[in-house]
Amino acid sequence: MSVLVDDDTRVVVQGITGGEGEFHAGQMIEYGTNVVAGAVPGKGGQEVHGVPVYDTVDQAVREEDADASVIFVPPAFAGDAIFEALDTELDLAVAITEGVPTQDMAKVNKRLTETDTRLLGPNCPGLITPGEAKLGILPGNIFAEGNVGLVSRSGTLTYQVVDNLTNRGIGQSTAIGIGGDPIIGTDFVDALSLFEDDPETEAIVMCGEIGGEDEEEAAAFIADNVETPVAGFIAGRTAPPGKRMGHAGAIVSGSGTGTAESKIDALNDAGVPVGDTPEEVADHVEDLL
Amino acid sequence: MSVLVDDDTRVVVQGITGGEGEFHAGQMIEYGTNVVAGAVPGKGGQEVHGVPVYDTVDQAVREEDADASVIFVPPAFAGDAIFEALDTELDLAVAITEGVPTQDMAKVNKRLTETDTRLLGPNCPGLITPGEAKLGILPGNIFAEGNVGLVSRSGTLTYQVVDNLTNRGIGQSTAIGIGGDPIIGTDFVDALSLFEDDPETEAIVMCGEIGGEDEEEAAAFIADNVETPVAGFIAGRTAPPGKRMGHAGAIVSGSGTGTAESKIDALNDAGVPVGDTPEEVADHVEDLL
Amino acid sequence: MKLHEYQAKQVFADAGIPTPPSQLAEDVDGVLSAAGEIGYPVAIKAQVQVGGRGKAGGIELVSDDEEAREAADSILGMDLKGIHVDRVLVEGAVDFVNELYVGVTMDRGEGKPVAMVSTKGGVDIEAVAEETPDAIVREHVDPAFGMHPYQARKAVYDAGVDREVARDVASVLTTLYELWDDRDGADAEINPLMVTDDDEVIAADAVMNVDEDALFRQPEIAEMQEEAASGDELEQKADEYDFDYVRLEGDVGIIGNGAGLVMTTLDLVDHYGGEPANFLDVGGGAKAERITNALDMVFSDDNVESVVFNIFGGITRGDEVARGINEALEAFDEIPKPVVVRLAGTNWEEGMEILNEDLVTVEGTLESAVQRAVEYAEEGQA
Amino acid sequence: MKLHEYQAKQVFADAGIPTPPSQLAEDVDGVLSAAGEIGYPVAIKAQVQVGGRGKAGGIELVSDDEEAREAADSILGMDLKGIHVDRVLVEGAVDFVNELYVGVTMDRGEGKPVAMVSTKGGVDIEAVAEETPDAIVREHVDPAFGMHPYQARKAVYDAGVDREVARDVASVLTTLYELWDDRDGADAEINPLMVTDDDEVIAADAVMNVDEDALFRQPEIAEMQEEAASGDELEQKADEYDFDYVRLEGDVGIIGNGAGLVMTTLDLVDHYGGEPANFLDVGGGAKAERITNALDMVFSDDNVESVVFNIFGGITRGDEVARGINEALEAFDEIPKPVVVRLAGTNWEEGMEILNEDLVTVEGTLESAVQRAVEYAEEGQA
Repeated sequence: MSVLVDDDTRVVVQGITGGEGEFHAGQMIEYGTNVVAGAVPGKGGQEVHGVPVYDTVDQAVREEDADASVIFVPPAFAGDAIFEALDTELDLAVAITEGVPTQDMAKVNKRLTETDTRLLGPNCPGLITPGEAKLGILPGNIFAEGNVGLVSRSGTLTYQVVDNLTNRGIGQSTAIGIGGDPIIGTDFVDALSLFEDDPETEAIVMCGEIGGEDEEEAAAFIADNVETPVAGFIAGRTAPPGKRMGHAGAIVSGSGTGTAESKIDALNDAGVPVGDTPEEVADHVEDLL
Repeated sequence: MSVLVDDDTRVVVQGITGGEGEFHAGQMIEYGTNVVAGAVPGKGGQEVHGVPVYDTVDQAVREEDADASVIFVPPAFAGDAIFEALDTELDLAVAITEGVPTQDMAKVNKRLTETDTRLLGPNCPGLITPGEAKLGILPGNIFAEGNVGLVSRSGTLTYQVVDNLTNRGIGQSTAIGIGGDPIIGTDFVDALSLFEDDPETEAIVMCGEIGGEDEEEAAAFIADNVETPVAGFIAGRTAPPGKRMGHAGAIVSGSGTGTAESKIDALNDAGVPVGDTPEEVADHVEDLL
Repeated sequence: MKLHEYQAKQVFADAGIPTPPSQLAEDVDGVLSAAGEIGYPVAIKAQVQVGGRGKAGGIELVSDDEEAREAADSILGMDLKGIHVDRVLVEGAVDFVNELYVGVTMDRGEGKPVAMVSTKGGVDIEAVAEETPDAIVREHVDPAFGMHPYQARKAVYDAGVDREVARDVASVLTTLYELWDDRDGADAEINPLMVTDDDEVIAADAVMNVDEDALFRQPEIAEMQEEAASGDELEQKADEYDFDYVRLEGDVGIIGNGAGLVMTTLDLVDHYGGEPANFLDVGGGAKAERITNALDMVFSDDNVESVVFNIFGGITRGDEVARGINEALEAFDEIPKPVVVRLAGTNWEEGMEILNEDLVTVEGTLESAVQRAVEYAEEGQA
Repeated sequence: MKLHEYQAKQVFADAGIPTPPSQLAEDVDGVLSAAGEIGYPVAIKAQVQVGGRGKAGGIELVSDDEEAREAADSILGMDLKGIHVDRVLVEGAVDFVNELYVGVTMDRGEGKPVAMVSTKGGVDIEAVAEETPDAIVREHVDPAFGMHPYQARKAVYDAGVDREVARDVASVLTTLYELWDDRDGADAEINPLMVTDDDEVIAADAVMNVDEDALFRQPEIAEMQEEAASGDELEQKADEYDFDYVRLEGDVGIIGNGAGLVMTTLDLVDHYGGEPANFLDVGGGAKAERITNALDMVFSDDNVESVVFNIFGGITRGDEVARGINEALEAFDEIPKPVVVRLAGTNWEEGMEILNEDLVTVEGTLESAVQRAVEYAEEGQA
């Protein structure tokens, strides 16, 4: 009743000795995540929250059988940390770091074509399978176990939509924040396909925003490949064309695609109802279940 | 009754306006090879031996349906020329150029893992299917049509062995010079596997030399995968350890593998008779047929 | 971060791309002395970052001192699409027979760099891309290898550039790619790349946008940033505070964390009949001081009649946010405009305990908070 | 092409790798003045390119002028494994607690670069590789991306380098890789990389081999080549003529085209009871002059009693070869040693027509040509 992570997932935290890394490693453990190691060059042999730290990810994987990594490494070193994770036998690497240079990510993107390790992020909140494991910075207490899969480009918007669902008693199978950067690992199509293949996910919520064409591509994928019902939300309906709204993803090119209208139309055409407000999204999900 | 090339092969010659390119394009055409285009930046629109020249390989492939390329480009630009060939829809690129920097070839080697185009060479004489097509600089008149596949690391040694075969009336299905550089495209194993799959090739001659472990790997491959009888020759039996003999391939590391002895033993263990002289190789081939 | 034309030209010229002789000038005398050194005819070009400078009167071609004085007088000090012109570039005019376009950018959809060449330079290249997409040749680059020389040639020959200048254009494109790669470019463009009648190529304009996330390793570019700062005062302030901020036309000030959530808040203001005054994302993990700065930003906009503060904590903690709001508002004798606060997520209970509810209106949901702020704004306008 | 230690150290130091202070000296006074500036103790190291310099007495550690004078006297001018020592490097001695090995080379089998680290530095690293291969950690590098920083760390930590110096060692390895990559290295090694008791790392030796095929784009290295030239006169001559040449112990001189064919000719000389005097490959497409030079090379070796010329033309043309042989031999009043010629392949008939058969013995097959040359050599020795 989940995708990608569950309570068997063995997690290594890259950057566990830094402020954020230490804090969120603690939060993850508290939530019940099976954090088995940290990895920080030069800090091997230490312990954080009772978890052994290794100098390299490879050592952590070898010694502790880790199969997933969460990356809290400052932007200047995050590209290298992602490569380090991708070049091990991990199944999943989750990059939380915000502000990774785009050219670093273009190189990472190239490596992704050569490895079996899946990347989520960067600049994403991570993912959570409620009641089992969270990898990232999502506030665990707003989630509830259930059968709705959620995928979103925006972190805090995810929380908002989840809050609306949970408040109505609608739990989540897994919630995945894919991040809003121009170049990311797992995208909407990947996440939708995972949920489609998960027998326990009975409905999907997809939260997009203006900029790029990922939502349009996702809509086309849904029309052809997804039988699980999907409800949508698109942020940025009122953003003026040409203005940059926060992260780089949110640029309206004005050339027909990338606008909120184009995305909403594409989703509607694929049979996906799109809510005007987070509350309306929750209404749609209730209808679909 | 051949591998890789025949009289249908449509050849583009990269560097056709240079001295060697022009000379050997003429020789290839004279032999009967279907040379359909040349490619030289800035020379598009010209003709050489009645063959149209294009500015890029891509244009030559698009306009003339070329499916193989032969590269006569000076060493400083050869790496780029090989990349240009590999990034089209060609089936085969043959790099004749001697003296390509090894680091350029390491990058090419990386690209080879990402493309379907096969590379032969560099620093190789090319290949020939007698009576049909030759791509490269091999002297066509010493070859004869027949059923012996030949693969060799050394150009002129190939000619020597072929001469011994042809003089006895033993013709060749295809002869492939893989080149002696440290990093090459098609290797012994690739060529052996092509001959093994060719129903018309009834025996194989494999000419190796000291240095590297390619012959040892080929011997292991023969033992497991090749039913066609193979005869062998290894040059460099008398080379003193540690001395560099001509091209970079010919370094005896002295560490057990790479020596003539190690290669001959490996071949013998795989059931491959190895001649002491080119004449003896021809004797073995006569026995095998 | 976008460089000014004169900065980008300098960067391009330093990398070996041919550019016309030019000098920056801040007054009429400077223009005349620059023109004297360069030699007439020269172009006088307003150094402001707005599109369509030429059509708006920001570029003039002059052939003697009198014309130069007149043009300098009219351009220096003019208001170009809202931006005050205080510097011009005086540049030798190029006699051209052809205008090309070359550019490098990141193709977000493919996740890789793309080099572009067109023989339809000198005009609005976005319009060309829209109307005759085939007129722009695109060559994707594998970022691990960088651009191979053959790729530059392929793009240039496929675009139909004359064989006489093809090698030089390919060389400019290669240099442009390397520059883009070395300097963490977002976009690097030359439009037009002029071709003269003796087959020289020369960059008559220069565009260079640098990835802001990479400025930490581009100290020279970062230094140019101050000079390149935007003309809008509020946006300058946002740069100082390091906020993602966009000023809009409405009267409901909006502060939130996370671009998606802030955009959603804007959308809801619109949905409930209000008009957003701005987009302001405090980012993740904001501490009290950052919250104080955000309120300062929004209050600096005279159009604002009410403020909605919408924080859903993940990495951001409700107690820090509450502390920041208290500090900002307690500094005033009178709260300038009503502030509606909605806190959720990490440490929201602690935040609610800390928050001085005498100074703000608290709402429990996003929808109710936005509705309340819209009402306040309507009251303010009334 | 292998740099001298002092050249490689300069290249490494310029790239930021810590090296001890050092000066090159050509005589005893130079050694004393260098030692005076650097401060005792110093090492005096013969600058010749042979393995096992130390064991052969080519390196001495001295702690005052008297010892320095004595060592300089003995090393300068000595014959080290056949090479005359005419320069020494005077280098500050390093007080170390550990000796590491770091290196970068091309792994031919994998077709990619490999970075190596071992804590068993300071000794014969080939022996370590043979006996305890696990003591050397190998990290393969994708040449398109270059070495990622994490790879250097991984190699260093996996090798068991102390955590106190791991970061510095990783940094040296990263620099070494970049150097190897930028300079078209074949091998780049530091053995030993010394660790001092205050946790400094310092390169006490430096090996840099550069790909000869890439010298066209490494002008600085190519300039060092002259200085680095081999001590053997004949091999220097081969460098000048740009031949692949190896001098051997026997008396049958061998000239051919293509390494494989030349090696086969050597093997046949051995097979028929002779001893090869050399390996000489004229390469592909040799013209007449090159053939003349090749004969000059082989005749310069006093051991040679006969010469076998074996050319199988592909890119090389028989007529050019014949012309070159005629020119070379017609210049002599008397042919120094008998020359056996075997021509085959491209234009061999034309070659046979041109060849002056009064000056050489012609044979139709490789086997008969070699047998004849072996006979001549035996007669010469008799």
